[in-house]
Amino acid sequence: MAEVTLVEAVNMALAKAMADDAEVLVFGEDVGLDGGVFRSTDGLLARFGAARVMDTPLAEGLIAGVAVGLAAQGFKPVAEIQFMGFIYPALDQIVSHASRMRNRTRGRLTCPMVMRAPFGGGIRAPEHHSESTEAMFAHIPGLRVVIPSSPSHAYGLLLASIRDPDPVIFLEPKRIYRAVREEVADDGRALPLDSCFTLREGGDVTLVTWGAMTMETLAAAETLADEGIGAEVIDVATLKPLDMDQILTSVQKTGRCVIVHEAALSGGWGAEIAARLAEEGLLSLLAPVQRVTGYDTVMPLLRLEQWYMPSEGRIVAAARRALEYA
Amino acid sequence: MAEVTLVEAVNMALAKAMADDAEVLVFGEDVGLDGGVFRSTDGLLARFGAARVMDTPLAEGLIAGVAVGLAAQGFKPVAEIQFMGFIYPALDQIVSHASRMRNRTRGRLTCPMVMRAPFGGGIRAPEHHSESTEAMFAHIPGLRVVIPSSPSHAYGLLLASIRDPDPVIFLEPKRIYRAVREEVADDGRALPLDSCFTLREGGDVTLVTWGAMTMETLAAAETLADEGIGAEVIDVATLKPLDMDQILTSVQKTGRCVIVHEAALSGGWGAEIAARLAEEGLLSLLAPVQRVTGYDTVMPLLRLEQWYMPSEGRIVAAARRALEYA
Amino acid sequence: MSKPAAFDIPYTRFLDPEGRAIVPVPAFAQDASALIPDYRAMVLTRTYDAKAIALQRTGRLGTYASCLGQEAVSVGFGSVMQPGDVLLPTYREPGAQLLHGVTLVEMFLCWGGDERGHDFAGPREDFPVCIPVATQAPHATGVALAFKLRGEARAVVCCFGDGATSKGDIYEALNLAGVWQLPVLFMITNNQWAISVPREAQTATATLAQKAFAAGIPAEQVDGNDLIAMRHAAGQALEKARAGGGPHVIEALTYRLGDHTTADDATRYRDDESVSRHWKEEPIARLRRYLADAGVWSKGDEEALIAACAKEVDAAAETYLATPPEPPEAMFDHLYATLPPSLAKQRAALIEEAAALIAEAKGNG
Amino acid sequence: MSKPAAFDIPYTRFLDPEGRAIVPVPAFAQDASALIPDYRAMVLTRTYDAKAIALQRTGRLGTYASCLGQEAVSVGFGSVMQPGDVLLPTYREPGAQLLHGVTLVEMFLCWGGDERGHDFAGPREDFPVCIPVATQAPHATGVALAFKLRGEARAVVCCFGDGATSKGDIYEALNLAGVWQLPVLFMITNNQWAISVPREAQTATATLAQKAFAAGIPAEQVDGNDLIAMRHAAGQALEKARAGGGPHVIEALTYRLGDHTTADDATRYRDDESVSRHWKEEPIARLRRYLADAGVWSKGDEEALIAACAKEVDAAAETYLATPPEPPEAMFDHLYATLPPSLAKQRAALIEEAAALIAEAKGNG
Ligand SMILES: Cc1ncc(C[n+]2csc(CCOP(=O)(O)OP(=O)(O)O)c2C)c(N)n1
Ligand SMILES: Cc1ncc(C[n+]2csc(CCOP(=O)(O)OP(=O)(O)O)c2C)c(N)n1
Ligand SMILES: [Mg+2]
Ligand SMILES: [Mg+2]
Repeated sequence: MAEVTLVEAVNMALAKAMADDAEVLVFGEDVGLDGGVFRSTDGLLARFGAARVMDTPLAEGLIAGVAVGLAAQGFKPVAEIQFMGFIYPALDQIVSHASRMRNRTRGRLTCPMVMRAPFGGGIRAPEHHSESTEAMFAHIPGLRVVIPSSPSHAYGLLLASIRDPDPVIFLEPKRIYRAVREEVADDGRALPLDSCFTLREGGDVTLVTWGAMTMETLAAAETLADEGIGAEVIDVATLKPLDMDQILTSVQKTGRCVIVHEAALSGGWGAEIAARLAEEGLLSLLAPVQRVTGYDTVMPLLRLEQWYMPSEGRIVAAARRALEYA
Repeated sequence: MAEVTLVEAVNMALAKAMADDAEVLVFGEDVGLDGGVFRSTDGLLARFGAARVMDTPLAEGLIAGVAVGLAAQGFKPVAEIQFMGFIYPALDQIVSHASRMRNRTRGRLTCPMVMRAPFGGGIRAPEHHSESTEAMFAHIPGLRVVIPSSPSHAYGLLLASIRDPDPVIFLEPKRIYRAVREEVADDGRALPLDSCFTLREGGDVTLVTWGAMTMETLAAAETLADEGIGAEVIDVATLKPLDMDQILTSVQKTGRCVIVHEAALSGGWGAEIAARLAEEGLLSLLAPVQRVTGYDTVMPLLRLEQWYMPSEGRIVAAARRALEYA
Repeated sequence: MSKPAAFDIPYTRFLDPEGRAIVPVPAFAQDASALIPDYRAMVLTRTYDAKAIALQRTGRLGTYASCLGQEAVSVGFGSVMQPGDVLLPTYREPGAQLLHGVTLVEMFLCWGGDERGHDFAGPREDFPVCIPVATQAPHATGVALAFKLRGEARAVVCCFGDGATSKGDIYEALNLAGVWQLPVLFMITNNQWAISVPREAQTATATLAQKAFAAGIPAEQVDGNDLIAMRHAAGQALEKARAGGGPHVIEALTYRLGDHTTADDATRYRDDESVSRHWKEEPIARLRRYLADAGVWSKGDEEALIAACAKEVDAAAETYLATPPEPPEAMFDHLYATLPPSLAKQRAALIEEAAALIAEAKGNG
Repeated sequence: MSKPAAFDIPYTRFLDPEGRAIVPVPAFAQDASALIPDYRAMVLTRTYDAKAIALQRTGRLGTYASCLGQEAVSVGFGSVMQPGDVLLPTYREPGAQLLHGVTLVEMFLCWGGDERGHDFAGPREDFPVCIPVATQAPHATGVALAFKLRGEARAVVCCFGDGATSKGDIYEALNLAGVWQLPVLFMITNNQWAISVPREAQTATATLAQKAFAAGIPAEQVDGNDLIAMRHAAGQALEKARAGGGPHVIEALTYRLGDHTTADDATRYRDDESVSRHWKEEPIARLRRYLADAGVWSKGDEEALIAACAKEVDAAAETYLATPPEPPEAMFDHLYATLPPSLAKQRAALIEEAAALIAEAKGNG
């Protein structure tokens, strides 16, 4: 079994899906010879040929629209958007067509496509290379929004996304593309979509997060453990459709919840989770819900970006605040 | 003083702003001779001429980008998107440029533009003509998102939006464009942005809403009053930046909150309001927050659309549920 | 100074507005009676169109976009499409949709606001009418890419209007079709108007066909009110595409004789005089005259056809009107292949609310 | 068959790769010494470029995109821009930015991740480098529209690359500029690569200049490694635009000699041999040879220039490196003209957190 990084696990899953199913196509900007600017498609062109691994012209709206057309024809397009900051030209196709084709035609034309994009900040990149606007997509009926937080999750969730008969926005936390290595068996086993993952158990406070922020959140849980506080860490993984049951069960146990994400606070996906707690978990809540997020401002350029991103310290402080309520 | 409809009030505000300030320009599809497909720009071409009222080619991304360019040059563009369902091609310009230009250049280039779009369903229109994805915009730092609910609000809020030195997404509830007439003085008086409006006072339950849903919500408040229940109705009006203070103050008084919007539940702007209640208003909440919204599915075509839209009955039922908690 | 590139745009017309052949007609048209099925399709289209407007005016259909005056474009390329080809229509192509197997009832259902109208029983791969202007063009390239990857001798017809040519989606799709040599016919119906915006205000170009030069695709202009020219040009383009010859652009010159939709009032922005002028060029009278002159069409044929079309359209309208709406919860039943558990709760709530409301309504009644 | 439209694309080059004039040079270049300021600007640009790469390699700058080999394009049109013109650059146009008044320090600050680098002290109306490819093109038409509405004799230069031409934004902006006759020069720098995607894979067209035909705009190709040709073509286009003659498209043919950015490794997708071949065409040696042959440039001049450029660039780098970052709360201070009350709370929280973290760091240290 190979020890792989998250981005290598993405590559493994792509190769596995392509080997298993001739209808799986990979395309986007620089996915061919270059192997993707992060190397997530490295080697696929050599292995599967130019008819299945295609460098497109530079046009994200087109990439999305071509995927819709191919999907309607029964292919399983896996389109790459080079950075999430460049996904907006594709939004019209995603909102107006990918997410609606099955419903619009009462199941006649479907859209089994995956749109992959690296997202999030913290890599000292230029402007527009640090976006995390997952909430915009998670608001759209008909989509799935999936975010892995580790190599094994990347492998299993991407396979599940490709096999899913409906459109999936698959956001890859690029800050941790190479942060850790993990043993991942290339066994074609998918992980469930529509389900959270409990990364760590604890009885005092529930920390809910996804993507790269699982790192800071797990670190915060560790720090809290040193203080004798048991933090349960839930990785939401599939933001849409949202599996609230696991979160509610945990909050029933702990009575306290801290939600962590990198995206701007207002209208981030943490809002939906907190709202559901206010609706369905209110009677369990012993303390106000806390959100530790990016601020409601533009992600700064690299000199200030560390101040924007939620830190372990902010998470720990929020958990402590939640525990102050008796 | 004229009795005007909401769409006439929009027209009045546009004319007033153009008369007061030569830098105000109006453009979009069919805004000239046709006066806009809803007549909101009726007469402006005749009065202000073709250099200030411009029919553009059919390209929403272009319309937004031209507005950014004009605004950087000190003009005050008021761009119309014919229906909110066609705003997505403009999203890249809104997210990547309009909302960031001031911050990016540390105040050197600014973006005092308004993008108007009719939104919402219930007018028996074809697909894509019934969108309410205001939450996508309200998540974006640097924007303002403003939604009037009456002729006088349309007049005052649109004037404020045009005069505001930053970009505003101004969404017009087209279902009530002609629903009521109201006396509106053409006195150039703007209403405050960043502020909610309390449409009706009451001590038992707070109903929070915006846009066309104020109609059903006020009707629900009336019905509740017949049962002896005092419902306070808050029209959020400016979704971003969000004035939570007024909502929190009301919920402190009532202990119960029902949020009503037409957009899909998950990740709708109601989520942000409910989340803030879970954070800042938890100790006042006597009952779970209730959201009465569109379902998490695509707005159906006209034969089923009435089942999608929140009805007065659903709002009343939610308020009653909130009141069941002692 | 050298010249690395040069281009031109040809224009084709066989019949003048009086229905006289001004140049020798192509082989398929030499026996004029071979054009009768197309003539019938044009008349059926116009009959359907009039019925749709009537239904809308009486509150029995939603907003409707008429194709009055444009029938030769749609029937022209529609009649040379093969069953294996795929159509991506706009809202003004019922002529082609009918020829490609969409039923009148399905079309009424669509405009009547019932999604089942998009579940075509016939052409299972055809796309439904695309509402966001120009967004179907990238889909067309995706479908064409599918054909190419599978090595199938099939072609795609992607329809759009003069207004749509201003939108970047069209250019991006043309460009891809050009560089990947995809089997698509990009069919521009230049009806001179995009709602109230005239053709000249959309673009400075002398033709819309030349948009193709930005993508390295051959292009031509055709008299879109001349059924023979339309069929000729579209037929050649589709044959070429199916044979691996790559994409093609046709600009059909026609005129929108009606309002933009039933929600529009065109008198606000154009004068009746220019509309009357264009009535003299309209395609159905032109072809009828040609057929009559050729001795293959009589007054009696015409009367019989009108009666038959009216009967067929009325029957379809009745079927549409007699089709009850789906139950409310249908809005959940095709969103995903399998309903996620969280949505199951919403679906149940909707059923409950609907039942309550229906009971209440019954109680009141 | 009539032909409603026909077009061609001219190509201009004065100097061959050896720096010999192959056709008579235009008036402005007849006294070769008049080209010396442009030559200096090209060398300064290359010196800055090399320094930026060095700073990035040593962790003192963020990701950087080199303009190596493209200096004649940027300096060519930059030297004919007037102060009142407005530049919308890509990340590969420091040559033009410098000539239009952006400082080296500002450029280092930008790539160093400091927004203050975009607050140009000189050209207050110029746009910052645009990162989302092609999205600056609609802005350019907006700025040009502002000039036209105000009746100002000013022009806009909108830069983009070969890859960008595939994006619909470019076409939409070209189309508007064409139909509204806006004073914009669309400056395509065709450096043959969009990251790893070669020019031929972007589009089937013989030239990129002909994209203009889709918008009814005149267009030409220019040898982008020939400073004289660049200046000539851009100068004429800008004069025409300022005089109300409308937009123009120039495709400058050049070559990206370096990696796409410091994050890229071009050996993965192109061979060294083709790069070496293009080194023989590069613009600085070409112009130097021309100046030397004309007797207006000596070895001593060259040595002095290199030393002067190094000094200027090093000093700017020092200033950049000595500029402390803004305080964290700066991220709130230019978001809106006035900070909304709800954000004031977030700003205060950030200041508090930063103070705590800094105190903690000091405590540990
Ligand atoms: C993206 C988008 N913007 C605006 C509209 C509203 N709209 C519907 S049809 C139309 C004009 C289309 O003109 P054209 O392409 O010439 O087609 P025609 O209606 O003449 O057949 C407009 C602006 C839309 N449907 N989609
Ligand atoms: C909309 C968008 N998509 C993708 C990218 C990532 N990207 C940056 S530069 C580039 C290639 C641009 O090629 P070209 O236009 O030829 O300019 P060049 O880099 O050669 O100067 C790409 C794909 C981007 N910045 N913006
Ligand atoms: Mg038209
Ligand atoms: Mg390039």
